[in-house]
Amino acid sequence: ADDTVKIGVFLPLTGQNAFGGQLELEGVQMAHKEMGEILGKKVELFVVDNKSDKVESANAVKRLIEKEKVQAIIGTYGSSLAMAGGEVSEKAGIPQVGTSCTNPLVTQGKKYIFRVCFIDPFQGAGAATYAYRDLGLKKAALLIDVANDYSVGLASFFKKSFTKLGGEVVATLNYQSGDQDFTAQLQEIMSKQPDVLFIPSYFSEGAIIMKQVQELGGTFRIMGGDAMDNPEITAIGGSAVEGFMHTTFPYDPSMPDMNPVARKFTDEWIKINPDKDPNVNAALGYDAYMIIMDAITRAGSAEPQAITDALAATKGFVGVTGTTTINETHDAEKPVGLVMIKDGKKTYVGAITPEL
Amino acid sequence: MSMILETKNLTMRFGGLVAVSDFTASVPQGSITGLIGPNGAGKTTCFNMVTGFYRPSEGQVFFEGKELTGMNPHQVCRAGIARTFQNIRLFGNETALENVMIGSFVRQRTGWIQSVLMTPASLREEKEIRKKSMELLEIVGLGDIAAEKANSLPYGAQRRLEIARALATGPRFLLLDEPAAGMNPQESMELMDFIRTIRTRFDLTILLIEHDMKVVMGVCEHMWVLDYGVTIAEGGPESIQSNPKVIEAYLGEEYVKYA
Amino acid sequence: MLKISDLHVYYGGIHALKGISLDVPTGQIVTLIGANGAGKSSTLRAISGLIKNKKGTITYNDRDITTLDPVEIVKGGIVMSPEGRRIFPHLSVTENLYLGAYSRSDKDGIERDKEWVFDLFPRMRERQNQKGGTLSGGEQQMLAVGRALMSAPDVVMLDEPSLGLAPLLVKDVFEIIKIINAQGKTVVLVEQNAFAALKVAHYAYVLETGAIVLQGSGEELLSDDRVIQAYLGG
Amino acid sequence: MNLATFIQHFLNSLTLGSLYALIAIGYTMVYGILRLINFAHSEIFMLGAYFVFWGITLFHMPWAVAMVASIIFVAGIGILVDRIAYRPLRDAPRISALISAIGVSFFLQNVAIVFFQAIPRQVYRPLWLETPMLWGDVRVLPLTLFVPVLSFFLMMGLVYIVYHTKAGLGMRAISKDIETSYLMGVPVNKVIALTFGIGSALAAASGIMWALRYPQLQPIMGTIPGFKAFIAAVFGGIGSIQGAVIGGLALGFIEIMTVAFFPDLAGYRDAFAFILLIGILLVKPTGIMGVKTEDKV
Amino acid sequence: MNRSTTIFLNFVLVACLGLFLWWAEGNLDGYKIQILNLIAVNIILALSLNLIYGFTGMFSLGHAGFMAIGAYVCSILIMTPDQKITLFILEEAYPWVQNSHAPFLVAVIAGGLVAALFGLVIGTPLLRLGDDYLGIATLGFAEIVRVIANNIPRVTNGALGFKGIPDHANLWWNYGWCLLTLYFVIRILGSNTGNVFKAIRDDETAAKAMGVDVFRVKLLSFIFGAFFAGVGGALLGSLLTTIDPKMFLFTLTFNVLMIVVTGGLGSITGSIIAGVGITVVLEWLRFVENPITIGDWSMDGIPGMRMVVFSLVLILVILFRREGIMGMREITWDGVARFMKRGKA
Ligand SMILES: Nc1ncnc2c1ncn2[C@@H]1O[C@H](COP(=O)(O)OP(=O)(O)OP(=O)(O)O)[C@@H](O)[C@H]1O
Ligand SMILES: Nc1ncnc2c1ncn2[C@@H]1O[C@H](COP(=O)(O)OP(=O)(O)OP(=O)(O)O)[C@@H](O)[C@H]1O
Ligand SMILES: CC(C)C[C@H](N)C(=O)O
Ligand SMILES: [Mg+2]
Ligand SMILES: [Mg+2]
Repeated sequence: ADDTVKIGVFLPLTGQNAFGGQLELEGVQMAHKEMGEILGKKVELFVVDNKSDKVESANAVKRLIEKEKVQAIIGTYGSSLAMAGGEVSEKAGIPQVGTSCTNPLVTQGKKYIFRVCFIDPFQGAGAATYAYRDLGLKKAALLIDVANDYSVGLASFFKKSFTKLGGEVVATLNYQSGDQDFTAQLQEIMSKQPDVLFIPSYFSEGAIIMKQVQELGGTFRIMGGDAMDNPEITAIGGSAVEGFMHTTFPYDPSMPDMNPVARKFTDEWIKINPDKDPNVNAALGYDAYMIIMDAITRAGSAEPQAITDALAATKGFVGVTGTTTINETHDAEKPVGLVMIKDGKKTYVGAITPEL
Repeated sequence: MSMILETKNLTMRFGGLVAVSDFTASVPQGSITGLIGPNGAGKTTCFNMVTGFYRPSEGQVFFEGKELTGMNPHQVCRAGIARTFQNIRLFGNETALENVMIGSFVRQRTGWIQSVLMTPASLREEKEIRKKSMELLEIVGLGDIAAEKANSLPYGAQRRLEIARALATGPRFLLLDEPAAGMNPQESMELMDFIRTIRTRFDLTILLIEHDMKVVMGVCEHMWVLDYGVTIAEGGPESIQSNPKVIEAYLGEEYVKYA
Repeated sequence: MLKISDLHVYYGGIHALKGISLDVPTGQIVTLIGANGAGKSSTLRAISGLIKNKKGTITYNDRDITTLDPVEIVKGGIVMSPEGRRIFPHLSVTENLYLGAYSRSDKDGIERDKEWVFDLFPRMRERQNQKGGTLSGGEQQMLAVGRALMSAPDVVMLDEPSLGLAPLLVKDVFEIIKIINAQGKTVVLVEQNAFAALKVAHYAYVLETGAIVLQGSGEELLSDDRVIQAYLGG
Repeated sequence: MNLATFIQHFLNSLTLGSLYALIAIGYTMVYGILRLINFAHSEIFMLGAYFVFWGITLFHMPWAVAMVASIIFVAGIGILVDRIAYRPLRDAPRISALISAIGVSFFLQNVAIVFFQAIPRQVYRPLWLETPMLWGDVRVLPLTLFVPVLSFFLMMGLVYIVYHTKAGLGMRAISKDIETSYLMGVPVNKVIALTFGIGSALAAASGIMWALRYPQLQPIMGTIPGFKAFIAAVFGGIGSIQGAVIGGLALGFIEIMTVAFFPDLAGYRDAFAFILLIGILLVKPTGIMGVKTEDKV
Repeated sequence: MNRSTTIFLNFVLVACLGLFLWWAEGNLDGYKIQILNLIAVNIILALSLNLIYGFTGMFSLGHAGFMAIGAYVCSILIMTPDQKITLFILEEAYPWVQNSHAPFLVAVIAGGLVAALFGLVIGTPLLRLGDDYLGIATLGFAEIVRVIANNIPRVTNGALGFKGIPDHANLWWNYGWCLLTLYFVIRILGSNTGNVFKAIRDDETAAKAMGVDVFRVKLLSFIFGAFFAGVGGALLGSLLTTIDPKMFLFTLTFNVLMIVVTGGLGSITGSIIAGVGITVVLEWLRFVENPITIGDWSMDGIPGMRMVVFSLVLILVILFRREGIMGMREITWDGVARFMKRGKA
């Protein structure tokens, strides 16, 4: 109807998850600069901060839908925030595309909620598969943030797959978001002599955990999930993160065989942000925006329902984070990428096919 | 004459300090009795033991023949003893009227459930309390400032309000801790009349602590003298005034001249 | 000499002092008497700089001190011992005294004055290491006066020093006031015990609801009918 | 658990505990004097750590110089915060100053988000602090010893200031009766400013130490350590410096030892700390070292 | 002004509110309705904390705990057993969690009652503690609740929390509860029991001397507050349709405290004004994070600016109205009438 297409973005720009939200926003904004018009109309972006808080998330999405009258929504980093906002979009019938909210509950039973990331059971299985099959690690230990839905979920999926494959989980220890001292847990873990420690942590805690493992003289391998993907990892972790591996979405600036979209994204990013590495969070933000544009193009309309239907039918969309197909549960089917820190640098190892 | 209050060997220790030792006294029904002694002699401490604010280290308190020792302050009040404080302690943010109404709470029959449900019984009772409290305010001469906040009242008014509030608890025995402190002689005179009036009007027994000898000697029929926690004398005003121990410890040689 | 002219004090909406003027000549004892709430304490608090919301002028030795901070006032030689003693209960007697000398930095002078206070109140010397809070009411009053003297003031303002004291101590307090004055300090005395105050005072003012209603020498007022009526108990 | 492991746990507890103690001392100083829970303390803590980072990266200061500069600068910020947000509320109800403190805390944290961005930053650690020494089976970072030793000296220094200097006498007087302190000629605002200066310098020092131990900077990094240290201060008896140290150490030991001895219950460790805190308060209602300020009737 | 006029005016006011809600439901967009709903919930929370702290003088920071309890109890009861099967993906719910089901009204009341029960259980030992120590101990309680919620996945679904909670909490329910809370608080505080609450706030010792069983009365007030905090939590859960333990961090309590203090400790109307004001201002301030375009020059929105501005506003309000917007005063019909008369004269 209007001469603009309105896209809403809700992300944690302040609060605990701000570091991820800010990166994703940059990706979205970059995509917007690149493709500011669709179907001959200008695309208008409305960004609201959800403060890493559930109540704020719901408000933010309500505001986007009711006040700004957006036709589609991007967001958000962090599954619990996505769920709070998702309920609102669902009821209003506005499509929402999640960026890096990987918990299965986010899209469960929802008509209007999608995401450009894979889900934790898949990623957990990926990590377990790689650890057990490719690296031959038989004994795993887990250090879980019990106060973080993502951490709890991913840990349990990893555990399931790992034991199914024949591995043994020798220790499961907990902590609470915000903890900074893990020495006691780590000592206990060390006493169980695992081959690998899986840390489904957010980056801020994960980096510290690895530092402490190093200080305590732990020699086992450490693996993590997508939340550990952060451009600052080597700067912050230093020698402690050497050899660390984590699953992630199939994009990393160190990728040897990038698809053209990723290549372009990387080059463009480096031009705009000389002092900040391109990163997967921004890539997801970028893809979320672009996948909506793609849906609008295919639908030939920017009506929410039309976008929704087109999104659900997305097949083989080529984005920065690989080729995406939206499956019947509205999750992105894409390979699990694996990154390793080698010689103080993030190195993309390749994609894994999890044994489910 | 029957005794309304009796104490037996009341003793209070704070760490090594014996604030009151072996205080054995009795207060006759209907009397106005004084408790005097130098600063730090343990007078207020005695009040605190009788009213349940301190649990005596030793000894017992009997009120109308029933033992009160070890009861909590609110139980003591319920039993029929009310008090005022040396440093005025009003409910400063509440109006004078509310202060007095709070005093009536201890005798109130309807509870919060009835208030919330607005049952007729509770509405009636609250109305009565309000009326009774107004009357009390008028008796102490504060009728026209019933709606003022307590902490905005002048000092003398606060003293009287504190007494009105104590009366609202329906006591038979009233303890006053330095009611004349901070009053000038003129105000003290009025206070003496006031104390006598309420005694008859409410059928009270009164025990008071006071350093103003004009007041004590003028109003008390009997008195006890403490020094360093020890009872050094007891008797009527004349005998106390001429008691050498009291003069030495408390009144001073010159007292006679000044008085 | 301390001179106050047309002093007004406000507490929120309350107009507590309604234009007070008074003089305190050097070397004298001047007393303010009056009923509760007349504004005696407010006058002292205004002089000592505690009350900011005031109008009028206060001069000391021809210097305008109306808007000075309490600290400056103390340094300028005027100190007040507040109503209700306000001893620091967790500090020892000596520490309380040193606190009184906070504005000074002459170590020797401070020690000398401490000895002087101990001479005035031998009781304090006995109890110099005891915590202020454990002193009896009378001892606390001595400490309060002694503490005020530690700032080496020229003018000492005492707010109801005899409040709540046993008769024997009341007498002592007034003796000490005379001694201090004899040693050269100017004294401003606020008292409920009008009789004793007028006896020691050179000059006296009577306050009623924030205004001065009467003034004169101590003896004059002692025999004034109105004073006898209102403040000496007929 | 073998001896080596226990010693390792012990050292870790000691380090964590001293960090808490260091933060707690700052809380307790301000509280002791103004009865104000200075919520902004956590943010001052964060700024202290960040300024070292900016000092090194932006101004190319040597590490030690950056540390000192940060501490001094942050002390100034603390004084400024007091001047603007607390001093006008000196004679207001206590809760007003508390809300103002919460406001300041929000403000500083979000200003940090605006200017520093939320992305985590690295912390420079001199090599000698992080090269582990081996004592038999026990690995000891010089850092783990450095922190407790420094905390100890800072505490001693503070005790000296509070109990043996004139300013300390002023502080103790103000804490009991601000008005009479004025009357005694104590320059109340100066003494309080000094307190905030010292308190903030301590916060900065602890922020820097914390960042050395848990090397990462984020605008929200102060919230949880600050919260826990405050609990520690209460635990020890708020207002008492020795109490803060005891409380901080106790919390450090509880956090690590509960996990060490009951690894399965690690998820409950904050709950343990609180249960113990509540337990202590029920026995000693003003904390371990707290003085009873019973009001005499 | 006499009693019947006041009652009449109150009825008019409630009727107006009803009309407004009816109008709002049909005419306002969902975002504004969401804010209206939050206002109601915030007022309930503020009133309940004000009852405990502002009127009875107990510095309690346990609100987030009571809210969590209310929210979990209510949510468990209103979600259907089928929903719960799909929700508990990590560990299956206990049968009693799985199978309990109740209508919304019952569920909210149950949430309030369980919170009140916890109020009783923790109030009994804790209420003898003095101000700041009570604050910390209750804060500790709230944190313990949260930690436990994280660790009992068979009841709470752990950190994953609940989603898809039925959204019964519409304007009518929220404002209904809000009015009920208001009625209760006004009645209690207007009665002599309320006078006694305030007496305890002003001087506990003196209250004891007046024969008040201080401990019991404090406990009573604390339980009332806990009940309504539980109700507020229950409504919030149903309003957002999702809850998890992280939501109930101590910062939630501070948000409520902020409303109560800026409104005025010990002022009912203050809590209402601040409940409306703070909720609205926080949302309204979002504009400061919007991109700015002045002519050709444009700038991206700066994340964090909203909270910077908000905190400045908060500090300024408190600096200039140190006792909160209303202090301890109330807006009453008499006051309004006086004001109108003055306006005319
Ligand atoms: N709670 C307490 N803890 C420690 N000591 C106390 C306590 N209460 C009173 N005392 C001490 O007990 C002694 C008696 O005090 P009390 O208040 O009874 O004196 P008093 O006779 O009322 O004196 P005054 O006339 O000055 O009021 C004093 O030495 C006082 O310091
Ligand atoms: N902080 C205050 N806030 C409001 N009103 C005050 C305050 N302090 C004093 N007042 C009022 O100012 C008036 C004068 O009080 P002031 O304390 O100066 O009297 P006073 O003559 O010293 O009386 P007293 O003999 O009781 O000590 C009184 O009406 C009092 O209620
Ligand atoms: C963005 C990620 C770090 C968060 C995680 N994937 C989640 O769902 O919460
Ligand atoms: Mg006494
Ligand atoms: Mg006075």
